[in-house]
Amino acid sequence: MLEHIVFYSLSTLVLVCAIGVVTMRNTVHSALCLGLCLAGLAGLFASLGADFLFAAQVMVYVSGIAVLIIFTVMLLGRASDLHLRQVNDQWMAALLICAVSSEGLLKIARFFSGTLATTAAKPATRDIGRLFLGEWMIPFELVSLVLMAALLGAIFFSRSEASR
Amino acid sequence: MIEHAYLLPLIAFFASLVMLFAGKEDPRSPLPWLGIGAMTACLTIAVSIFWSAAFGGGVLPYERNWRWFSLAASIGGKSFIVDMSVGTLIDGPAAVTLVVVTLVSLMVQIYSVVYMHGDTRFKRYFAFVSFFTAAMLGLVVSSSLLVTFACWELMGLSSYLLIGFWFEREGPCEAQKKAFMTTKLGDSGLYLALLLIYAKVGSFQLSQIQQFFDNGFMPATVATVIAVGILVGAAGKSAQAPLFIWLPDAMEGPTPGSALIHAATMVAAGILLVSKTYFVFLASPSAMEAAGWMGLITAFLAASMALVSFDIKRVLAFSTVSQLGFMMCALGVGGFTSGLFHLTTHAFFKALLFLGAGSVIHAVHTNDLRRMGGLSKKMPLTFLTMLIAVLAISGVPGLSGYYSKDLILADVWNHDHAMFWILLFTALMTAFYMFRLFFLAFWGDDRDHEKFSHAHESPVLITGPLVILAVFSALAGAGLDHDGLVSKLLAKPTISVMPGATAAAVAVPVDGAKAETAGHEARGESSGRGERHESHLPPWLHMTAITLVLCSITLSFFMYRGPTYALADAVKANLAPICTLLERRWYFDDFFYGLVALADQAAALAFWIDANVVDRVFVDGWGLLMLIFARISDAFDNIFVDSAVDGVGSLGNDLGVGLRSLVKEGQVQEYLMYAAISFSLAATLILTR
Amino acid sequence: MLSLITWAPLAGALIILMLPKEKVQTIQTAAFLAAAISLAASLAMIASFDRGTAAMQFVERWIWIPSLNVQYVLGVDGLSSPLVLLTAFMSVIALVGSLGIKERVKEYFFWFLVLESGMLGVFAALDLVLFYVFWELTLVPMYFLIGVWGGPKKEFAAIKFFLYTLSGSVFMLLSILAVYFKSLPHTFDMLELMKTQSAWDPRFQILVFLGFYFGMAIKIPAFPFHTWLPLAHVEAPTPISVILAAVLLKMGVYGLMRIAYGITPLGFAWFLPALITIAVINIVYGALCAMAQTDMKKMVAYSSVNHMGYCLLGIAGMSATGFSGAVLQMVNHGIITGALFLLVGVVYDRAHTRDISAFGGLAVKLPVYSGLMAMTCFASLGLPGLAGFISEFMCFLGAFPAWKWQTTVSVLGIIATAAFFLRMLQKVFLGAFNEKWAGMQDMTVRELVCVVPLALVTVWFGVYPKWPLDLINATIVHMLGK
Amino acid sequence: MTLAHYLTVAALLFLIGLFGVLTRRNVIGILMSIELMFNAANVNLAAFDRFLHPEGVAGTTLALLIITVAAAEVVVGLALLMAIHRNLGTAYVEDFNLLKG
Repeated sequence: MLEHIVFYSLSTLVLVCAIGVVTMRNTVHSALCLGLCLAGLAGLFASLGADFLFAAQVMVYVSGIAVLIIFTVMLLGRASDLHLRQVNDQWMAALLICAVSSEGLLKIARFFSGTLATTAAKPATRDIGRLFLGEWMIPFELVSLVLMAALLGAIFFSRSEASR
Repeated sequence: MIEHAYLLPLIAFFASLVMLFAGKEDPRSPLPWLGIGAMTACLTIAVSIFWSAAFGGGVLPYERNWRWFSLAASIGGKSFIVDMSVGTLIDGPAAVTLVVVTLVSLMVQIYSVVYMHGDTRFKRYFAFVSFFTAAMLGLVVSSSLLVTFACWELMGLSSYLLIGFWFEREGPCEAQKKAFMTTKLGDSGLYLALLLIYAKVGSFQLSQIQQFFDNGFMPATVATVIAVGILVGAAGKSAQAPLFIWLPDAMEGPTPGSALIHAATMVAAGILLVSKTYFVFLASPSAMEAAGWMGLITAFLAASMALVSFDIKRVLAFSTVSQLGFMMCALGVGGFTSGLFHLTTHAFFKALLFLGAGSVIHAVHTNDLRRMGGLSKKMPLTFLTMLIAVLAISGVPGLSGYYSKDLILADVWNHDHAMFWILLFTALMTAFYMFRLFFLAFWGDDRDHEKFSHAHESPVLITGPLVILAVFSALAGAGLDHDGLVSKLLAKPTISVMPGATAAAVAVPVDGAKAETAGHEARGESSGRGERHESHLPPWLHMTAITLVLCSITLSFFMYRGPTYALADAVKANLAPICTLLERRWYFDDFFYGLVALADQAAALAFWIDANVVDRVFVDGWGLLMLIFARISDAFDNIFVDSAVDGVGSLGNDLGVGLRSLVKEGQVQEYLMYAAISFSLAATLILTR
Repeated sequence: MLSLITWAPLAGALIILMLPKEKVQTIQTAAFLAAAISLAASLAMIASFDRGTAAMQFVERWIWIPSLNVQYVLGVDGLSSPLVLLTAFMSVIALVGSLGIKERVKEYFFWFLVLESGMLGVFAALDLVLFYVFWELTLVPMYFLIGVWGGPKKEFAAIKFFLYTLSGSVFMLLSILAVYFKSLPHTFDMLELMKTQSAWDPRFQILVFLGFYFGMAIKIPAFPFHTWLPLAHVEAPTPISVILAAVLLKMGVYGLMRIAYGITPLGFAWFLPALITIAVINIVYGALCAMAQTDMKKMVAYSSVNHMGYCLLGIAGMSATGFSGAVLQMVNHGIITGALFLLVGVVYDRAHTRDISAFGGLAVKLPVYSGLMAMTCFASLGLPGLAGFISEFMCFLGAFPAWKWQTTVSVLGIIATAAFFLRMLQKVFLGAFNEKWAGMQDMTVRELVCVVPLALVTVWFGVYPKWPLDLINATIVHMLGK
Repeated sequence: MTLAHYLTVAALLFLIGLFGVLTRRNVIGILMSIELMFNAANVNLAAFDRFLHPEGVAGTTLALLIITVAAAEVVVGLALLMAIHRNLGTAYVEDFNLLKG
């Protein structure tokens, strides 16, 4: 019962916040919504028993990315933007696309409507560590390379024109 | 020396390279003497080859080959590698021709040192002449038809370069193009003949091809096709009807170059080629007949055109064409020896004629016979040498032309009487127009005083070659005719084994004359090479011919001795239509210009089709949907906007219009939208199945 | 060895990507080094090439995608080794020609080297997937090279080239998949497929052949798929025209010989009557179209159509002479037409027009240029002693026994070729000097460095074709000896 | 709780993200929407791991990789946005038409 309450409340939070992200006029608001939504997702991960993922989500997304975005929004934000429409004129078409796609996606979801968890959730951190330093060594290293490249790229692009 | 015959073209070629690339372009460059030195060396070699062939113990034909490259070939589903050879094959005709070519080339080069003096492209001229000589020597000595063809084309190139030597003027440019294209047209026949020979024989070596023919492996029809191909090629290069149109125009080049290329040597290459591949013709009587008639018609047409021309070089050009016709005719009727003999003597006296004409032009600075006259007083040496040449070409007894022409007439008489009479008439015309030229230039009064007063005898470097050539023109005939030398060196090739095809050809029911020819052939065959050629005119005919030639000269004297030309004018006025016909060169030029215009139209049509049909249908056909869509949107626009949008706008516009109505250019989100649409459709289709 | 040849340019491209774009000289040097390594390696490869055997040499084989049995197989034989060398050689020449490019230098050389890698890979690949990847790899750089550095209608030309060739390769891909699923065990290995093809029935082979043919014919370009060529040539910058003519067109003929003939011989044999017709049309029609041109570059482009017709003619004869003639013709056409495009580029750089009638009498003012141009034109129209003749003649020799009438008609093409080249020479170089161009300079050292090697090779192959032919012969004899 | 529940949430989240990507005029909005889509995928992965392959951790690990890549993407994207904003003075996509030929 508790499980249901947790799941539904978190899901509602996530979806409502997500809708907020894409519809809010004020970009600051939608960034805040994003933060909330990501936090809700972290909760969902926890309810799925993915403890390490939960931690990563909180640290990287909620406290990292969301904050970064909020900062950027505030950096770029102009007061004059607030009254501007934030949605372009193809929203109806987009809605249609989403409706059509939902048909397919939800069909898959329905396919698994009888699937229940068979075992209890167990801590996975140790296994993840093994995986990363063993079989998945190369992807792990590659991702670190990607992060490094992103770091350099970000520095490169965000330097001001004068300092180049 | 004969084993080093390959040196001949190589020496000339390297001399040409050095002259082309070494040193600066300078009107006083000493480099031409290098070419002259090289040519002297070639002449020495050629004479030693000739000497050993004529008087020494040299065994002819002499063949020596080297591997050139290897070629993959397939026969009957099996593939293998065959070798292509390059080498020398020296037979009697080659030995004689080598001397002729090197000698004339040497004379021309010495002569040109003065003639071309001061030209801005002095050095280059000599490089071209040497290059030409190299190609010609290569053609003569080559043992392989492929190399022969290569040299053949290279001669075409050097002819192109020399005709257009003064390319700043429009005339030479047109002429050089015309020459190259006309000979190229002929060459395509030769090209096909080569293909056919290789397809049948599998080799380009002349000796192997000859063996193939000798063994009777070649069907007569194929031999005929090959022979016709070779004839077409020879017609192009040797200016035979109807491809002779280029030669008169080729006179736009420097006169000594014309003497060498368009009179003495290159144009003889066609005749030489026919003689090199004479076994093909022997295997195909109909091709022989065709060659004979082609030569005859050419000789007649060209001689007739020479009657009315007033350009000294054009007259000589027409006479060249005509004389080449004589040779071709001789070869066609089976007179191998006489044809090649005439080729030799003709080279000397025609080179002399051209160089003499050059000397005149050098003195008076015009080509127009009407503005010359009386030059004998100013230029005695030129006058005398020209007289020898004119007598020689007219066939006056004692001089070289007499001997060779006499042999030709005899061979033709033995073949067909009708042909003989036409040819005799042509010979009379030859004597007439040559003396017409001679009298107009040297006799009578000076018609253009200014030109006349400036005229002077040319320096020794010009007259020297004239005198030397005059000696040869006078004596070469008698010298070669002496002691059966000509029959020994220029013996008609024989067919060693009488195969079915040739036997049938000879055994065709014949009239008396033909039977006689066949008899000659049979005798030649029984005793092999070196048998003296036994054809003579009946004595009465011989005397008649000589008398008629003298009459013709006399007629010419009375018409053109000056100072007034009443008789000539009267003749011209009475025969106006014929004169026009001759002046328009029997409308052959117009015919070919029509062909060229036709080709141009074909080209324009082809391109139109390419741009408007092929491009439209095939390029755009695959994207037909896009096109239709573009059209629809275009029409849509038209309904609302205006109907004046160009209906036949290019596809580019249509495509652009179509695309532009779909998206605002450069909008990422619109692109994304299309991606999403396709994604969602795909996802739905796949997942909800 | 082959990997080095193939990947060296790509490595160079990546290095260039990392260089700052202001350092033009460094970028050019890097590009040269990469292309030079490739050329040196291919020269070394040719030096140690065994001319006596028809087997694949320098084979490198690794598993690439195990689940689909896709392999990374490179190897050359007498059919591909001359083309590899040609590609490496012409790339260096075109790079010299590219020194004149002034804008977006970095991107230019990057795309150029990517293109070179792709071209080399096409000739070296022995696995159909690998082949296809390289084949497509050439498309994208070409699109950008034409579309960015091209002439006035560059975008349209680039799009047309890209879409057209792409649509052809789609059919090729279908055929590749078809043979993959037909073969047992499923394989993309060309050598394996050549061994197993004999078991396939003719109708299947014909269908597959048509797929291949469609892809290749557009590249060759064979009538009626040739119309992209003049446009692309005219709009492309000079060095790219050189590469396009010298190498890209060869990919089509090479594919036809290696893949279409090797894997679907029955389909090929079935198609021969059509092929000979197409060859004749290419030759005669191409020459006629060239005759109608007033733009020099377009004229040379149509002459390419004509010359590729000779290749097709040689192939259609189904004889060893014709096949080796076609290979040699590819090499010679690459060299000669490459030189022609470079030379047209020279005059375009100075006059900014390529209209034939805009000039006149240039031979007075520019003797070196005129001499080289005349020589190249004569080589192109098949003058003996220069490279074009031997290969053209071999193609004719190969086709003649099988197709007498068609070959005879094709000889007309030779005459037309001579006609338009001579006309161009006359109008541009001969006649009275056009004073408008009084300030025109003769060729610079850089331009001479581009053209003179090509001219020398032209003479070499024309006088003594033993060297290239020995390279080709063994393989061709084996190919047709079956 | 069945797998279907989680999948449904993920699907809706994904669609909302997609909608945002297609409609937001502001680049930051688009970036955020992309984040939503990434997270939808992560939920799926974690859920599959839990319900279908409880013995392994591959799904979770993959989700971790996605988080990393997403972080990198956001960082570069924002940096780019800053650069563009500095040059063009706008953060609205319809004003960027560098793709226009």
